Amino acid sequence: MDLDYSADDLAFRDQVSAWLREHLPADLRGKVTHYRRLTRDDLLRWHRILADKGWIAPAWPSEWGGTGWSAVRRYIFEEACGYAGAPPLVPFGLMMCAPVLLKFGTDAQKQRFLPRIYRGEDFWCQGYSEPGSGSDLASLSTRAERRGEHYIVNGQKTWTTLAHFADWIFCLVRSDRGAERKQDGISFLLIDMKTPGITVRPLALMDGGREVNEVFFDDVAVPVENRVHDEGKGWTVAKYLLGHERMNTARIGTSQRELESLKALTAKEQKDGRPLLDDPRFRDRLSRVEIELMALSITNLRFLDRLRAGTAPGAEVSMLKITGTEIQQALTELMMQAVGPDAQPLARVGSDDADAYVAALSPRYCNYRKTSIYAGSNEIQRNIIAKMALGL
Amino acid sequence: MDLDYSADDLAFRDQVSAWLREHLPADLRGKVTHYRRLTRDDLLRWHRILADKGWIAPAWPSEWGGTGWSAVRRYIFEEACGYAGAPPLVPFGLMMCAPVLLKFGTDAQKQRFLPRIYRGEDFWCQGYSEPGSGSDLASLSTRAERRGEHYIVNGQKTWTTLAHFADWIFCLVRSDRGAERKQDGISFLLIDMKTPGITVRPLALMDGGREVNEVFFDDVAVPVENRVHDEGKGWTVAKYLLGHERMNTARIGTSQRELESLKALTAKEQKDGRPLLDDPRFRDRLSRVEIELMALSITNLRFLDRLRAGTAPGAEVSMLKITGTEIQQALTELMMQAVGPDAQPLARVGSDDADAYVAALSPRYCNYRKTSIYAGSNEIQRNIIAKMALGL
Amino acid sequence: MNFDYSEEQQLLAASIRRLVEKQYDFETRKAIVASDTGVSAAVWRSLADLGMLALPLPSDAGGFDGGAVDLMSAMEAFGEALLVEPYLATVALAAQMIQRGGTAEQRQAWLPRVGTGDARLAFAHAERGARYNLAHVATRAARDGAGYVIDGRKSVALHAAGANALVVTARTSGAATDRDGLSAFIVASGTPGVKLEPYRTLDQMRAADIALNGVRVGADALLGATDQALPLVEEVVDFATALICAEAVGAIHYACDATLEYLKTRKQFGAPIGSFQALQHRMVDLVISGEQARSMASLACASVDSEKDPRKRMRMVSAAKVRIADACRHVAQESVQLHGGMGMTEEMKISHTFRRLTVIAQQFGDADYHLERFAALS
Amino acid sequence: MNFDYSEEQQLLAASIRRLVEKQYDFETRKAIVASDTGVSAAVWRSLADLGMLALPLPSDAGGFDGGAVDLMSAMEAFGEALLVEPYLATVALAAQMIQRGGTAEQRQAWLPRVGTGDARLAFAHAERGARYNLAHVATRAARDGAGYVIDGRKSVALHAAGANALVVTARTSGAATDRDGLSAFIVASGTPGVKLEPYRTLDQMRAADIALNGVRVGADALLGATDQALPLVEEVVDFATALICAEAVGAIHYACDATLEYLKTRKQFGAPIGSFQALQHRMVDLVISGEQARSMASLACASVDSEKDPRKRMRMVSAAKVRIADACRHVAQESVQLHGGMGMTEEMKISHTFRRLTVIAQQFGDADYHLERFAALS
Repeated sequence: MDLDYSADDLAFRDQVSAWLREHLPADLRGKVTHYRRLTRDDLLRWHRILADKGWIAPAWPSEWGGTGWSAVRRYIFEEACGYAGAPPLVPFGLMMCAPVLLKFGTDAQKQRFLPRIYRGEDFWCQGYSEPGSGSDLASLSTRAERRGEHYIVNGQKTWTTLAHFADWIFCLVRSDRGAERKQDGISFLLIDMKTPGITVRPLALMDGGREVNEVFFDDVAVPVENRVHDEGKGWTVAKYLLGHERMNTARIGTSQRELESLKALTAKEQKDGRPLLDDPRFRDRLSRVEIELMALSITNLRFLDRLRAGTAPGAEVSMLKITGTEIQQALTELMMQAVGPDAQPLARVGSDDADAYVAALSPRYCNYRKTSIYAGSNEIQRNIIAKMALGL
Repeated sequence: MDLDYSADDLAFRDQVSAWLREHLPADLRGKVTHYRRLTRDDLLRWHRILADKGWIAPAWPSEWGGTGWSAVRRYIFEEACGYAGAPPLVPFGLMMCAPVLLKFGTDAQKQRFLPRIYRGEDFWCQGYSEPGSGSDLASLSTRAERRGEHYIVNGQKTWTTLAHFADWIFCLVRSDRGAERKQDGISFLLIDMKTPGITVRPLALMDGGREVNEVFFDDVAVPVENRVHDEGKGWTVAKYLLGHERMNTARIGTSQRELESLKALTAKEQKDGRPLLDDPRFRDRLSRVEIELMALSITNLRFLDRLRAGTAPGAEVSMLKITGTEIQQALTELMMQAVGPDAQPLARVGSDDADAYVAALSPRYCNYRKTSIYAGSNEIQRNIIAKMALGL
Repeated sequence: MNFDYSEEQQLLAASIRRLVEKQYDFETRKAIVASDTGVSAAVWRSLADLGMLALPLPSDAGGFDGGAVDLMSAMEAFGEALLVEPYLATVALAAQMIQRGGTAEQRQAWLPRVGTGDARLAFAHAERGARYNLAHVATRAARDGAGYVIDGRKSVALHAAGANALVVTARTSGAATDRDGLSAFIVASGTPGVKLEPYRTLDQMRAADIALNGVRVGADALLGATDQALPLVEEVVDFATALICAEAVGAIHYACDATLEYLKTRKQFGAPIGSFQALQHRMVDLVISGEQARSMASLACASVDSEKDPRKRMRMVSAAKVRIADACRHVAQESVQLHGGMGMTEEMKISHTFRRLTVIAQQFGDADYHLERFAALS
Repeated sequence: MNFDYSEEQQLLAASIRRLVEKQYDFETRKAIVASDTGVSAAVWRSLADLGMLALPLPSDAGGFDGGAVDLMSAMEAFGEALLVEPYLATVALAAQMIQRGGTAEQRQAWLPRVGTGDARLAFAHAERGARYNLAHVATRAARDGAGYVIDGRKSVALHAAGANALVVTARTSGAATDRDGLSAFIVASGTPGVKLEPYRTLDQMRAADIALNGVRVGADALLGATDQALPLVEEVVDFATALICAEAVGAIHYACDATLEYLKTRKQFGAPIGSFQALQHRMVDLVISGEQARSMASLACASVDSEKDPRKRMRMVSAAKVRIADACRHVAQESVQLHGGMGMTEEMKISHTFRRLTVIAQQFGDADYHLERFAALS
């Protein structure tokens, strides 16, 4: 048993970290570590820096620009980026649309979309959730009627992350309402956001930020060649994507960075003349989160190690998602509690960097409630484990 | 709004407490407060002291010996007894069989059983649970076949508390296996434990104590006149008994006494030269339990106060049971943790009273896991609240 | 023993409910929050007309000598409606300081106008770095002839911007965290040297940091005895704490109702999600939290009204605030979780209730602070 | 990175599993627990034959230089089977004290016989009133010519009754809780003045309080340097702590399997209770606790084997013990609850697993103790 990476992988991690220290722009890092909003340009700027380095799509086949890294190295790379405070990579193109095209797409579709995704020329978003279909995705009702060489799409998607930035959206639509099983009769379409009939309406969240949207489709004409896989096979595509989960859903690196920020914050914050960090009440809550994170980082490596045996990750990913998000939420809550009454003001007049950081903590706590809801709520994840892993 | 009892009720409480100080035998109190086992004689001794005082069956109609106390005074009396460290009253005769007889029994049955229950001449137990029927009581399978003037009972009851002390057992039995709804075809029988064919087998619990049993019925002949209510109406009787819940399921008085014991224990127990009670880590856990108990005592009074409006307690009783048992379990766990390594020895050689008390703490922690299981598990209680109170 | 509200209390609660239904529906509230002042003059007027502003004031100031218990059901209604008006700042904090600490002249000068809604007040006590320690005041008031000159900075003074006067605490002696040496002053808004830096708060109210630079006040500005203001501050903050406990009960009540309703109507996998047992049991735990919180809010309000021993009063209020803080966190987090993504959106009231509950959990001391105070007083 | 057990480790684990299947089924174990000694000579012999006793011993004493990681899977098997044999007392505690602190003569005198199963040892260190503070030793060893005379009382010395010798700690200088001044001695059983007061423990093992009255030992009894035994004790107790963490993982694994099986087979309301979502989600949380505990047990075992810096080692072991203690409480309580009444009965193995998990949660320090040590070392 060896809990640490191999010497080669450790060297690789050092190499990645060193490169990040040199090439991660300070302003982007500052926005990430101080919880300021990232613009479309911020996201694309970082995307292109990685693309130029050749590290933007490690998991892709090498002929399309993949790095050929092992699962362990992909994990090391992603965690190193998170720990360094790099902007998140928007997954919809790189990690969702691309794998689908690689598996089910025609050569023409691959040629047309993959290079642009790689270079960050198209900004993608995901059209899955609907007002009536959240956890129960297969009950979606956005319709696509075939008219000659087009599908005419009508309906609404919601909770559509970054749709207001997007050039393209991939959608699950109901192309056959007659189908017996609701999973059938669903097709997977790629839709140009500039197509007439598409309206994007922001869905403001309680932290005041804008990241999710409602997307309305009103007689939107989509060329048939933009359908991926056969008509009615959309659910097969969606399921493939689910099985395609990555092993970094726990976001260990990011939480380790946040934990260090929390310690720095509470070493500065005074309670009755002593650092809050030394207050046993607060410290024990912090320690339990720190210990849970230590455990999860090892659990994550253990699950990763299982991939050597060639077993595709299943319930493991759900477990990482549940525990990882619980840790992320605990950290944001501790940060808010750490600053006490200063958690109340949303923005102080002429506030400096430190004040702006403090003022961002409670909105971030609010915003991070999403982590146990999105990407398959933690309730759904528990259902998955109960069925897949425990046979209940 | 007035959170406290009326002046009259306060005077009543003082009167009860004063009487308890005078008449509760020190040896019985010592056994209760030091978690030593109560014998059959111990239980009956206390029963008869209360019977002589006329306080053994407050809720009964006055012609049978009831005190005519209000619900509030009955509550005050029960909590005062718990706080004083009086032995628990075995409920099977006084609070279960008796109300059933009073509601459904014939005059002959009342005349025959009630006075003996009152005077503690018959020790009763309850024959409900079966190996296959715990939470799902209505699925019970112990059969009673009518043969002339008798029912012939065959089957098994389990988890039968104090059956090894009992003279009589009241049982739910299946008298008609043809019935469509499983709730039908159940009858309520009173069975003399001395009847041939009854075998009582102890079911040892993990704390080493003996309190529950398996009771086997092998062609046990039960006179038809020992059936309460009509044949097949047993479920009606059982439901009546459920609706007949008392308002002291939270056992506030007992927990208040336990909390004081815990404080005394941790004021003596030293950690690094200071009382464990002053250790913020331990103290905060203790404080949260203390606060939860403060809240529950008020919640209990609020629910009691609702009875003035004549509404029968329903979901309220379930809530009191859930929270009350959670507090009881938290207290036993804190006591075990308080004595640290001394929680391990089960009995020390030539150990004095204090040692015996300490040695009783971890078995008691084990034993008290039952509180969230018995009398309708806390899961069942949550189901009841979800359905009755929330309409889910 | 009687947990019913008195007839007067029920009548008041009923009229408050009618008021919030008519004048404080969710859309109206949004507009008020978005407005420049962040408060509604019309609503303030209505609260005055209903006697809500005068209720806790003494009869010699046109009030009704009401206590926290008399205000409970109204505070619950405020919590359900998420009222953002300066009730806490004016009536529960500053006016109480004047009422309990002031001279007859000071009371006559301010309290009647508070009751009629013609004057608003704010409480400028907290300072950065103090966390929840009420004794931690670095602002100084130096003798200046017959009067005083005040210098320092105050933090998160609720609704200071709209106030006609501020009740300001400052040190007349001692070091920043001494229990002795604290004094209170009434400082009319616009007094030279008072500079407000207003902002919005997480729960969509308004507050301000206040710079006090050479603020000169007369001897008549002194509220109560010099150097002895801390017990008064503790008494008033306990009173306000009891009121937000009651407000929390109302907000929790709304959150539970809204979540239960959502569980019954939201369908997934062909069934209402409320039919899933895991969610049912979690819903039950929310209701239990709500009942326990309600009990402790009653205890807090009864204690600030009737408990004469300050140590016992503080112990009870701390016990209540611990349980309320735990319930606020539990109910806020679970009700949003059970609402799913929609629960996080600005357009759902539950996300606003989440924010108010989140603030109440820490306001006037979080669970850790009150656990420590509770243990110290036990 | 590799979380597989090595081939040797797997072979050992497999043979241990065969052993417990053949010689340690639940009924056999009951008989062993009920016996006078509470342990099984036959099982001890088998453990010796399998090399389990010699594994962690040095090769120059006939051992295999094994570490905690090499013992992990075997400890898991012990945990699943609820082994009550004196493995911890003899191999993990006393023998380690001699191995790490003893002279060549002392090692040769005892370790080979421990490895062959011919000698058993026990560790007499803890004292009443010390709680989990390893430095808290009031027992004194006074110079007596070339040797020492020991006076004091030891508490909860695991399996002391069956031991051929005790490793006893005593103060040669300093006050009861000083870090310096502690020394260790090898005291052969039956040495005049040694009086054992044996008893059963909650987890059905045997332990004893030990009265030491004028116990005379020679200079050769001294283990390591005088006054400097504490770091050695800390190192050995960390080693034993890592092993019970692994044992806990095995016990948790059994509890989860048994509970899952019960959920699938127990029917109520016409369906397996495992079909109820509330129970499903709680079962999932048990499994997650188990995975997290397994990770921390690996960390603890790897740390005691490889971490040279005592502070870092202690920090890692404390982190592991906190998580293990939490998992022990969570899994023990929930698995019994989900078994219902039957889970509390002596005849169900789960009730025995509950007791062992309950003891492990506090053994060598409960969560509070290790949280404090973890923070102090961070």
